[in-house]
Amino acid sequence: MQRQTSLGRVVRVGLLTMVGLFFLFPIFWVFLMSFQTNQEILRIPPSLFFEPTLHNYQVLFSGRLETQTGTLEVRFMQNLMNSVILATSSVALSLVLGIPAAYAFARFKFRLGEDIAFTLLSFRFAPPLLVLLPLAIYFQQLGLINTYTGLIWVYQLITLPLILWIVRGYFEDISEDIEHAYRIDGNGWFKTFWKIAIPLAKPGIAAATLLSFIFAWNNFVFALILASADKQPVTVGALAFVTASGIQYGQIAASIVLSVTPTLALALYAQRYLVEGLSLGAVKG
Amino acid sequence: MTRKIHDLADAVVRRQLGRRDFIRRAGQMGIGAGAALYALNHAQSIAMAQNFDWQSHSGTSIKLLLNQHPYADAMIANLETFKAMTGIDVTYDVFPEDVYFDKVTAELSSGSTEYDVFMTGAYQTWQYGPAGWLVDLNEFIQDSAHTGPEYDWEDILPSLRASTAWSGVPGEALGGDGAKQWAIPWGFELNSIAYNRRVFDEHGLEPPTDMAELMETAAKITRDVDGMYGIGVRGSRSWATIHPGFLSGYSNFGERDFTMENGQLMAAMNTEGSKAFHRDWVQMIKESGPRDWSTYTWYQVGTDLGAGASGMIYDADILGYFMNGEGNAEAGNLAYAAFAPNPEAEAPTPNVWIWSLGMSNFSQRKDAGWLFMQWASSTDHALFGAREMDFVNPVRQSVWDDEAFQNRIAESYPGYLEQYQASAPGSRIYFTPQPLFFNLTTEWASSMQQMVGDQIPVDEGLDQLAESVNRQLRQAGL
Amino acid sequence: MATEAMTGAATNGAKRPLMRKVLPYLLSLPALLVCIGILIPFGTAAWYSMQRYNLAFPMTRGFIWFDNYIMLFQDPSFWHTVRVSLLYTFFTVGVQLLLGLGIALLLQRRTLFNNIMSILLLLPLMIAPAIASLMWRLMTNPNFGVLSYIVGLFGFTDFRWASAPSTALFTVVMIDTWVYTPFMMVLLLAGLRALPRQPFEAAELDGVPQSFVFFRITLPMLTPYIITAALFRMLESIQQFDIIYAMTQGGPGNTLMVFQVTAYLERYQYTNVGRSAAILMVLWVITFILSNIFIKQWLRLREKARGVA
Amino acid sequence: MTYLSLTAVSKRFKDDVVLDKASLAIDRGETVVVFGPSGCGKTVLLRLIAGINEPDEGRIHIAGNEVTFLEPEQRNIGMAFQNFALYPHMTAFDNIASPLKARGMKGTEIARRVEEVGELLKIGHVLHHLPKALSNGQKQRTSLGRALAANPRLLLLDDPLRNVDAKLRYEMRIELPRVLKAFQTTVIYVTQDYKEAMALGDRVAVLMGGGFKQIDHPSEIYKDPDSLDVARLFGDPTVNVVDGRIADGAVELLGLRFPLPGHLDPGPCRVALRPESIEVTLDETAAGSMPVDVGDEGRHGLAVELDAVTPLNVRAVMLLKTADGKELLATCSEDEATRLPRGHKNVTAHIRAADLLFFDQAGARLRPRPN
Repeated sequence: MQRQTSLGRVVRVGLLTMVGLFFLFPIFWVFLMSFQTNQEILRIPPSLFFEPTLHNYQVLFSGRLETQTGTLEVRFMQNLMNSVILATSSVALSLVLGIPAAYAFARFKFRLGEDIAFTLLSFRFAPPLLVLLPLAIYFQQLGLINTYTGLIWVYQLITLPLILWIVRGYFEDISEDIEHAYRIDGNGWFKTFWKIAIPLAKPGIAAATLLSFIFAWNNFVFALILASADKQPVTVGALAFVTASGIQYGQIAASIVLSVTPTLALALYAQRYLVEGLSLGAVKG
Repeated sequence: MTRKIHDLADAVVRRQLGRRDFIRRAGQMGIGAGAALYALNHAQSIAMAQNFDWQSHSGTSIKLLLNQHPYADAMIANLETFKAMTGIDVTYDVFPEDVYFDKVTAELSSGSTEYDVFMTGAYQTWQYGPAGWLVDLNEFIQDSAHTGPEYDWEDILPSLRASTAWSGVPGEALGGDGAKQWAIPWGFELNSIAYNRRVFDEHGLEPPTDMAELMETAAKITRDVDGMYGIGVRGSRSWATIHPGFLSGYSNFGERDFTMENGQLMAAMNTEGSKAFHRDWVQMIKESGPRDWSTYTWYQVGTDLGAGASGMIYDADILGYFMNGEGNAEAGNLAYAAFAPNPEAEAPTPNVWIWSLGMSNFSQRKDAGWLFMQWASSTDHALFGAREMDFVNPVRQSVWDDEAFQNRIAESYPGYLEQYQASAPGSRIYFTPQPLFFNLTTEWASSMQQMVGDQIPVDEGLDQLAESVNRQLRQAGL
Repeated sequence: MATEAMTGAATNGAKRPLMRKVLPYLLSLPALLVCIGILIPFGTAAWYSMQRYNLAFPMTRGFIWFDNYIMLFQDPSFWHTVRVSLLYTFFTVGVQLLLGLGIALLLQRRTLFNNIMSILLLLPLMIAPAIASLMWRLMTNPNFGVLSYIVGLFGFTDFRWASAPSTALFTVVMIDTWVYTPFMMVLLLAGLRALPRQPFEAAELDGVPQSFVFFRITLPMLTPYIITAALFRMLESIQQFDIIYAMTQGGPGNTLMVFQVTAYLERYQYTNVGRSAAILMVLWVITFILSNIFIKQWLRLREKARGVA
Repeated sequence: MTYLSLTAVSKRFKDDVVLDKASLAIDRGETVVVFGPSGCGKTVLLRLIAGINEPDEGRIHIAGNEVTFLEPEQRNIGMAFQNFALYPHMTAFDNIASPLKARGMKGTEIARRVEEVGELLKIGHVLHHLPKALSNGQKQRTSLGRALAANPRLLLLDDPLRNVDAKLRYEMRIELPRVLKAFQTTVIYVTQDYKEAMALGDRVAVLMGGGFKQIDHPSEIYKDPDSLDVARLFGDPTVNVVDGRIADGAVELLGLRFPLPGHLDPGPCRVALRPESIEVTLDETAAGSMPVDVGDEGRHGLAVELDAVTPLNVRAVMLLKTADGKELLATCSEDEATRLPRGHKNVTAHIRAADLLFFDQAGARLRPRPN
């Protein structure tokens, strides 16, 4: 679109380099740290040169951290598994609940429709702590405390509004006539939804899935308050490297690297949908 | 051979033989560690069961909520012994310290029946007790149906027993009349100086003996030693900033947090003596404390000492103990000194932090839970932890007197024992017990941050603090 | 599934099938029901906010109408909290909007490099702020911190980041920006790429200056995206907890005592449930009002866009 | 033999009344073109028939069964959309096969049928392409193929030629009747192009102001419109309308008097004359403003000024101005046009009296009653 002059090119490359440095240097540094011992990390001044070690990763995978104060049991892999379970199930449930609702809001004008949509979005307004106060007590009574089910339910606060909002926008961008044509061909409503609306909304669904997955993955406080140690995600688990004999920065770095991997894989997989999928129904081209 | 191993195990039970030696000798006899431990457990069970029915809740299952801490590690390492002895199954959840107390509060305040026994600090019981979340353990300790004759409650250091008992009346002394035993002391830390002897030797420094020397030495280190600052103390916006070195030194000058006036608690942070101490403290941090002091919790304080970024710390003694181990750049270079900042004081007055065991009032297996607490705070387990794990500082006099323990400490941590012995007599909780503890000490820390950050002069800041504290006390009806 | 029921119900063409009226409700109800469950605790919390309710003082619990609120409104530290929260929100959303827009413009063309870059730039978002903050604390440590070292090379040898009152807000806003700008960027990039091409081609043919194109064509057409992105960021920013709590716990002093940090301390450390609930209710009201404004704007713009199309 | 009937169908969107008690009856096998200005509700009408929308009032029957509220998939109809509405994620083949699959046809039979339709519509070579790889014309044919493939009992075509270029439109205008005949189906065809309406419709239904103004054969509608509005819709250039007055068995307009073929009530009226009913001759003698009467063969001469001549395909359009400033359009063949003088010239316009159409002041047709 823009014509590229050579000066413009230089400016562009310069700006992109600065952006890349700001956003990626800390990650690069953490990546390096994950191959260093704590002693190398805690050098004055910090240095780029070190003897790489896989020790930090070994600790995470083996689940045993030898410190001078004894052997610590590291439940990182279990935490990672919990994160996967919680984020995946929450997003899956949000998709099952959110896509039909998003479709309803996008396609049908019905009484209270906008109000329901707004209510659902407004769950995003509720400060999580506000809900957590009494929720713990209700969960206790309902037997949902310390269960994946309970957590997945609460995670809907994070994932559902986002999915609803993005997917609704995307549905609105799809020509209704395409669905009408399919029904006139002789297909029922549900088949049309399944074979036409959903496949066409795939980019939107993919983008919403990725973003809500990230936000679910990063949640910290819900599991901490509502679940026992065996259900904690990596966000809580990584704090276990703050030990009596010091913070194990190397292992924290390694756990960051490991915990980013699934999300990054998902992002790369959904790469081509990510940007196209967020058109939000705001502009009709 | 079976005969032999049992004799050997009995020797352990009679405390004639250390556990480690037992395993070694069992190994020489060709017996695997697993089988040997089993024999040992068996022997211990028989020994303890002779005087007390440890099996009374066999088949029950209890759950513990633990902070990630060497004490918990030591207990977990020995847990099979308890299981074998009682037939009680024990599961546990370990949470990192950063979030541990929030988790405990969340569990208790929702009335959760999940956990029966949990680790707690003494300060926390000032909230948990009045809230009705804790069981008064006197009813168990004093009842021979629940507590075996070997338990020896009196063996636990008196100041610690007192510090974990409170009547619930704000301002009333800990351990006084009508006090409820909200928790059992388990392990504790007192505050003294740990320093980098290598650096001190290189620069001809001596450990300070009063506040002026402390400030001077710290300033000298900051000035003379490249890449090192003088004194590590905590500074985060939290009660934890107040209770270690700061309150220990503060109390050494006879200053108090509150006074009782006409039956009402009144803030005492704005006396002239308090203002003078605060001025020194703030100046010391500005001159020779960590530059990002206001984010410092115990682990930054410790990390800096271990990594050679700070010359000394005035904090929990076991922090210096842990930092002297391998994995730290300055391992083996650390030394310890008891510290009384007031030149006129006779002895140090370290405020203490007590890791304790509490029982949830919502527990549905309280009797079994008590069996566990009894075992976990028993002399047997304490000896095991002190000799072979990092279960220091022990709360029992008999353990401090144990030669194996003394030798071990003297060997690997020279000076530590002396530091302890000099500090111990004056050590207790110097806070006035009241349920707004966290609220008001956090505000205290926040106020100090403002002083260090030059947002407010020390005197004015303390006057404001006292005013705000008094207002909150009145609002809460205290 | 539902199809069978529907076709069955509608074989008589003379009757208006009930299913058609009911379907949208059927579709949106499950989502609503799942969320309603959350509404109940919300109501309870509102109820708590009208009680004197400190867990450590079980005897004094009682209903006090709006006294908690009145006490808050009379407390200067509460107004400080409001101010800091709004400032934080303003700075984070503002900076991230500008930065996100700038990056989106840089990456606007659909090249492989730009696509890969946009994914890589998402990386900060993938690290949980709670853990990322641990790393930021290390990196801004004056002794071992690589960032302290780097700014030291530029002459800022005594830069104290989050630990000094004067730079604390800057530091947490910077970290928030590092974490969440990618979110802004990806939404705006999506918007930019979805814009119709004709106006731009026409403008280029006419030789209209680029600044004019940007302010008169790009920006107005991008507004719905900007509103959506700003809305989601605003919601999170005003409720910020993880980064600030992990970096400074609200300090130094009271510098960063935003809503959720204050409420968290009140609830989990001071056990003052009533006051904590009242603080959060005020936060909720502010969030609700702000979101309403955003959403009204968004709906209006959308209607306009649809009307034209 | 009515196949599709709409009885007093009304539809409004909020306050906007789109259809107001519209009725229509279509015979089996007939092609009816629904024609009207844009926004008149043509598309809504189709959507009601297809079952995409439901009417607020009125009934719709197909083959004697009421379908007013039946779901679209139960109506066995085919529809081609103005914007084609192809399934973007399916190939042209799958698009066309879609209605066949929905009807449970077997795979081999589907393939045969789709090939057949593809051949007929000349898109056999692109059947394996996705819609985005098709040209506009191919998309249009695919969309038509999809609508026709299952031999629906009723075929709805929503302005299918609107979005294709002019050349294609002409091609299709010729080809469509052949295709439709091949399927022998009942067709409703919506368009806003009167030529398409004239070319394709067995009958044309004129939809205006929420209802059908006239339903008739194309030539009848052109020659014998029921209202001035209908008359105005058909013809390019559009019809001339002048004020007239009826008195004594004759009508006066433009200063001329034409005897009426039958009886009409006296009074003011409006008169429509088609451009092709005006013939222009070079007649220097008639210079001046006096009307000339050129005998009694029903043509009246009028002295006018020729303001402009614009060629339009094989014809030319002339702009004439009468003495009192009234503008008239007339057409003639291109050959004749070349003989006309350039620039402002005085000529004679001859009006064919038999072609005059009379309307009352409100625009309703006045038909002279036999005396």
